[in-house]
Amino acid sequence: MTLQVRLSHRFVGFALDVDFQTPPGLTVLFGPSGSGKTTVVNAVAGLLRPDSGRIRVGDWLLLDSAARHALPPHRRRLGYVFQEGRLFPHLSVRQNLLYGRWFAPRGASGPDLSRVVDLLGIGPLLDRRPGALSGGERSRVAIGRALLAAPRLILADEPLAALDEARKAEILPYFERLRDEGGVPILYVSHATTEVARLATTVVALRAGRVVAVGPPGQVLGDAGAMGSETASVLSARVAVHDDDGLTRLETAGGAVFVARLDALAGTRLRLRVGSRDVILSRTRPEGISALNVLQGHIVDIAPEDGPNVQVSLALGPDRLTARITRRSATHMSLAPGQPCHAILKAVAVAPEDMGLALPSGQGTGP
Amino acid sequence: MTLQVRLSHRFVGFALDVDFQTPPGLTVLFGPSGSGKTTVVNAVAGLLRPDSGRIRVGDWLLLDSAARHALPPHRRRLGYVFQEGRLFPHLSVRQNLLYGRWFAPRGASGPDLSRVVDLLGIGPLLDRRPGALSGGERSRVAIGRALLAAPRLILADEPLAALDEARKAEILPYFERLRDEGGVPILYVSHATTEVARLATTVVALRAGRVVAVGPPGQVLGDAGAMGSETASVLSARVAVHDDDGLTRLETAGGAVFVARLDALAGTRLRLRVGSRDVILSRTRPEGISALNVLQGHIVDIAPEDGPNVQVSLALGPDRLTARITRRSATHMSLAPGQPCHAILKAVAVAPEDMGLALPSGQGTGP
Amino acid sequence: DDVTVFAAASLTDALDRVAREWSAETGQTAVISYAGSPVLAKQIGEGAPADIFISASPDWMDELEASGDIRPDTRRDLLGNSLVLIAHGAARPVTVDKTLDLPAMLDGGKLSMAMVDSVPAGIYGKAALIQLGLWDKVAPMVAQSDNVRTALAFVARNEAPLGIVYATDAAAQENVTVIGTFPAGSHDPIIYPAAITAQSDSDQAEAFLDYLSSAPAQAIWRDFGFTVPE
Amino acid sequence: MIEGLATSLGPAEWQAVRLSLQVGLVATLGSLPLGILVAYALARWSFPGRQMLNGIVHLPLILPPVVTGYLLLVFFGRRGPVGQFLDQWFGIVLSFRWTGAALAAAIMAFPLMVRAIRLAVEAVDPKLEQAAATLGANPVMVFLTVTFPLILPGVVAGAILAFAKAIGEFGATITFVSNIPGQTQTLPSAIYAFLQVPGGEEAAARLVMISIGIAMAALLLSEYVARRVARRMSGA
Amino acid sequence: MIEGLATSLGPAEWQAVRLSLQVGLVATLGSLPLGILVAYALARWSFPGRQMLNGIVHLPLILPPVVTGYLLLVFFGRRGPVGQFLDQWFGIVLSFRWTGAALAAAIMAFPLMVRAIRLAVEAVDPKLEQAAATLGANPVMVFLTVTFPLILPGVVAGAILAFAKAIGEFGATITFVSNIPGQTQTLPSAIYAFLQVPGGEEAAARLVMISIGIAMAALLLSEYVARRVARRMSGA
Ligand SMILES: Nc1ncnc2c1ncn2[C@@H]1O[C@H](COP(=O)(O)OP(=O)(O)OP(=O)(O)O)[C@@H](O)[C@H]1O
Ligand SMILES: Nc1ncnc2c1ncn2[C@@H]1O[C@H](COP(=O)(O)OP(=O)(O)OP(=O)(O)O)[C@@H](O)[C@H]1O
Ligand code: MOO
Ligand SMILES: [Mg+2]
Ligand SMILES: [Mg+2]
Repeated sequence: MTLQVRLSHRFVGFALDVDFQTPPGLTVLFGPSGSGKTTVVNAVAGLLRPDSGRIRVGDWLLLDSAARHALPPHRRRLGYVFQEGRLFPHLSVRQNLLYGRWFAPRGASGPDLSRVVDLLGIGPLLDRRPGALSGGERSRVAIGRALLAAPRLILADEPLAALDEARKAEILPYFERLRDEGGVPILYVSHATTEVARLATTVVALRAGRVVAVGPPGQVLGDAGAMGSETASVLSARVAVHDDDGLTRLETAGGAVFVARLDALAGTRLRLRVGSRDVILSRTRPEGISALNVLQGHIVDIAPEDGPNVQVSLALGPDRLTARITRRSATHMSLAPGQPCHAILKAVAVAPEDMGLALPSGQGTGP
Repeated sequence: MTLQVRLSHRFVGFALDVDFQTPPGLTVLFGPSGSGKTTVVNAVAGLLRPDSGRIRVGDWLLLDSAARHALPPHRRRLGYVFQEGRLFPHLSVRQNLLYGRWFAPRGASGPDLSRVVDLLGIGPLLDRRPGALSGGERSRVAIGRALLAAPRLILADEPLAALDEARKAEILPYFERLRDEGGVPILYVSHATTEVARLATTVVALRAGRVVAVGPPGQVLGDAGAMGSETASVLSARVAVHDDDGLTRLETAGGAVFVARLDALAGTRLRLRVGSRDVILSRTRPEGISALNVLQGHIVDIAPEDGPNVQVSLALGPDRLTARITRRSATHMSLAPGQPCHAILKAVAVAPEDMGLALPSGQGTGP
Repeated sequence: DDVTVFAAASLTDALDRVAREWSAETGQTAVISYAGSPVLAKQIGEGAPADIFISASPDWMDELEASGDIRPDTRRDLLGNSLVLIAHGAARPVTVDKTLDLPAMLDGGKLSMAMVDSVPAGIYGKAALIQLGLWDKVAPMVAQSDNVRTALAFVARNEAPLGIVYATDAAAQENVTVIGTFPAGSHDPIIYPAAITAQSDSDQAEAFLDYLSSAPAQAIWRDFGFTVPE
Repeated sequence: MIEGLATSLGPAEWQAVRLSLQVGLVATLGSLPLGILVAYALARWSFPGRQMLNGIVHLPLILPPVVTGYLLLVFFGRRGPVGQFLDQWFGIVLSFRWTGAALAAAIMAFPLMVRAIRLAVEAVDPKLEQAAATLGANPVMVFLTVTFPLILPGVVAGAILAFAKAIGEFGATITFVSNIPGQTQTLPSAIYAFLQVPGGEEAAARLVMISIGIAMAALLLSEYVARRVARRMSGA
Repeated sequence: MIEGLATSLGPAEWQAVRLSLQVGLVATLGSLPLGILVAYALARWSFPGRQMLNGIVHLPLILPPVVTGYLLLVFFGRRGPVGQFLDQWFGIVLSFRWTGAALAAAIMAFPLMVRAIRLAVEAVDPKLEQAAATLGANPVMVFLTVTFPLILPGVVAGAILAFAKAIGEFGATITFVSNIPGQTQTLPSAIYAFLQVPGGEEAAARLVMISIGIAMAALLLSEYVARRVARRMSGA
């Protein structure tokens, strides 16, 4: 279901004016602190009545201020992970988790309690009250509470910010699966580019209350205007074979990429986030180095940045791979558009959190 | 001032038992969610009276349960950035920031309000009340409030978790400077390895209420037992020269490293965090590639990990550089201890957030 | 200086009028604190700055006399009153004697009285009903109030069809009719004793007390329905 | 001590004790739902007449109890407009009945109850109620599952305050329903009666001790409940 | 309306109005510091005798006002132990003075004040107080700069409740300090006096309207203050 959001709202000292439409899947709201992400999410949840606006999920109209229509929050069937947790202090963790269940329609299908509890590692906390949980424990319970509400729309406001990498790595695949099962649209706030690249069907980049870019992550993440120094590329890949020494070979348009063994059947389609600053370029095929992954393509663009770097875009079949290298190297190597070029990635530089299941359909298409 | 912490405390279902001593500077408490980090910080702040324990900052005894001595929190001269902000809702942002000032001794020297406000980008918020701030704005004000209290001990519990990369990059150098001015010991909770590597004088890794590793970041970050897949090395470097094309050449024991222009005088000593998975090894000096940084050393150790990777340690003079490469590559290249070897780093892979000022003294020495 | 008088609340309007007259004649002022007699008696026992006490029953004056808080030589029986049976609105008079069928007249309603064991008007009323042999039958139908005024109000508002109050109270209320007067012998005489307190140092106290029994004052008392002992 | 007292109480006094408990409980429990509603409305809703409602709720506190009792008599008495209505349509008679005593006590205690509950409502973070709404709870369910449990300590405090007041109420009660032993003679009326006769202090003191005993028991119970609720919420 | 009333009031009635205001203000403001202290102690400290203190604070609510009045008379009267002590050592005489009326009103209103403030204290998140302590504020400063501002709405509510009660208090006052015009005759005593007079209902009604007017003004003021405080805290 597409998500269509048009909002304008004025606080003293801050004006929000956004208008975007995103395809089914997971939409990431990305932007610096104070750019209006939470405000947008609150409007979608019905907790903020904007000065004017229109919000539609598929053909379900949540808000249309022109028609004086606004569905109250409790009729929106939400699973909202609040930025500050907002657990119910008088209920046990278990009761918090099951709260949304009580109000879900009889037939609504949601995940099992035990499955979510395992995923989040909160089994030992079930009979505790939220008052004395640690910061990360609280945010895990908040995620569980939203997921278990059997929602028709998931809103997640920086749900993983308080968690360590290992925990994040356990929870991210769950969101991927949710996205790919395709039933429930997800609006997800994040500052972390790894999360954006792995999860987003579409990225909406906000700055000072306005949308500065909308598009698939491959496009928005490569956009230095939206991303600053965090640019990255997203390559599509297919699982080819699992080798005996613990590596999995992926096929991409630029050649084979070896990564640590993946838990995915051969044939599965994936996407890889490759940070622009993690790519090394070579005019000739390099020999005798430890990096297993050498991709071949040709240069389509060399864009200067502020500072000493340039951003070199290679075409690998239909995909774009950008490399951020120093201007000095580009000069030394006499790089120019049209030239063939090799890109070197380390096998282990493509970390698990950078690899996500590709969308079953409409992958990465813009709005 | 050294920090000496011995604590044991029992909650229902959680037991804390830690004993560590760290040298002057910034001590990072590192560990997964629920491992007891906040509990330790609260005990140091005097907000939790542990079952038993002893806490000393330099020769200032904060707690000695055996001698029934416990300094009340307000006599500990703290600047505590709470994990959940805890701003005073009835005071304006400005009054929140200046709150600690009222109680600081007359002569106490702390930073200027205007300097901290600029650093944190909260100028437009000064006359607002905390109730309607965004998540990241709240955490910035909380940082400012602690810094402005002219504290003798700074406690910071994941102060940057709610902030975007750009903001973090602005605030991190401030903590570095505080650390290096050496006046105020800092106890800092973080899950982010980049923060740990840049900031820590000493890392205390916690797991389930126990200390699993203590030491300088170079050592603890390389310890897969403590770090999982996040291992890294820390190299000492010296600023050699600023070139015209915007690069700065650093000297390390393994050779020159080029990085984006640094705002530091020639001769300044620095440290570089290099993620183990960002290092490529080569038996011969590689030619014709875009990576400018090729360091030379020899292999001292090849340690297998769980999974398809091995961790190769190079000696570069007195420093250790670890590279995480696939077992397959190690076999192909017939790597063995004692061999000379090249390590390839990208200039731009050493991002600003990975470079920190080195400690003026006792750099990286363990407890 | 002023004379401070502690007086039973049921005297309020009549005594106010007497005090005004006195002021007009002498230029002196009497400050009067009205409350229930028991309260006033206890206050005087605790050293209240009263010069004169006028009680609604001899009991409380006896108490103060026993504890030495009044000057016995100044004690006198100031006023008398009578007890009447009242009904709401216009009603036919009856004779109050042994034959009176109160339960029938009440017809399921309440007989409104002051508290029959503690408030003077109630004590007198109960004694009279016992003496007439009417009490046992009517006792379960009695609604007791904490003062006569409230007992009167129940009849005035027709909450209760009948009530027993002082003649002075009944005279003041338009919505009630006196349908009978209790024979003087059916209860102890209703007497309001007055006396100067032991601690009084007002040189006007005696003058005011005397004025209360003077001819102009007696005229006013009678006006309000009190009787004045010779 | 209470036992020693008990043996020295006559049947009329026992009746007064029983009646006081009955009046206190009925007045408190009967007015609690309305008290919660009014407190919630005053704390959260803005509507025309809000200040008016607030004023009316406080009236019994401001007026001398006799006046309140008198007004009750005028409106709820057998001849009063409300009294007549209740009698004709529901067969409810308040005047000279213990139910009237309960009404008087409830009205006198109402401002105390409402204030306590209102303060508790104002202390509830609306963000928690919003969270419940996003999870599908309609306003009534939000109230029942979030607001009400969170204000429970305030509700208990309000109820206890009301109960104590109901046990002690005298002026309005006696003015409205007079003092009919066994029907409307509550503890305070009995105490008052003893204080009216010379030498009645001792008997009054006995009843005062009983009043205090009852109220203390209620207080201790309420503190216990409030503590349990608080302990739960702190997460232990 | 109030003006129309004013012109029809005699000097004695004006005196009663003035006295009631004076008594109400002094009773409220005078007992506020102790009320805050007791409320804070009951909410936050545990000490031996805590339940005892709690009980004593509630006593005036439980006892019929006359009883409280008698007890005051016995202890604070000119011949009572406390009264004698105050007289001899400080020259303070309470009995049959307006100061006594203020004391009676303060004591009768005390449980209401304490409950309101206590609920507010219990709603303050101790984590904010801890934060203030880490920033160097000693317990007194924590109270003054954090706790007190946060409980301000509760303090205002408590003070208003106490003021309303003080304006309406009758039983204990008339029992303790009698009903002396110009000295101890407050509005409720004056109303009582009028109700003793046949046909005095009209004059009583006039005074009732004045009581209501005063209390409403106080209520509106308190609502205004409470709203301002609440608005500030919501961050707008
Ligand atoms: N008052 C308490 N009662 C019971 N258990 C508690 C209490 N406070 C903390 N705990 C438990 O102690 C453990 C450690 O908590 P702590 O807050 O120190 O974790 P942390 O390392 O800071 O985690 P996070 O990164 O999630 O903030 C957690 O499992 C927590 O649930
Ligand atoms: N009720 C309000 N009144 C005034 N300003 C507000 C209000 N709510 C939010 N703002 C302001 O609007 C801006 C956007 O807030 P929002 O919470 O949407 O930011 P955000 O993008 O979620 O930031 P963060 O990443 O820090 O959580 C902020 O500057 C905030 O201070
Ligand atoms: O005059 Mo009384 O003492 O109220 O019956
Ligand atoms: Mg936000
Ligand atoms: Mg923590």
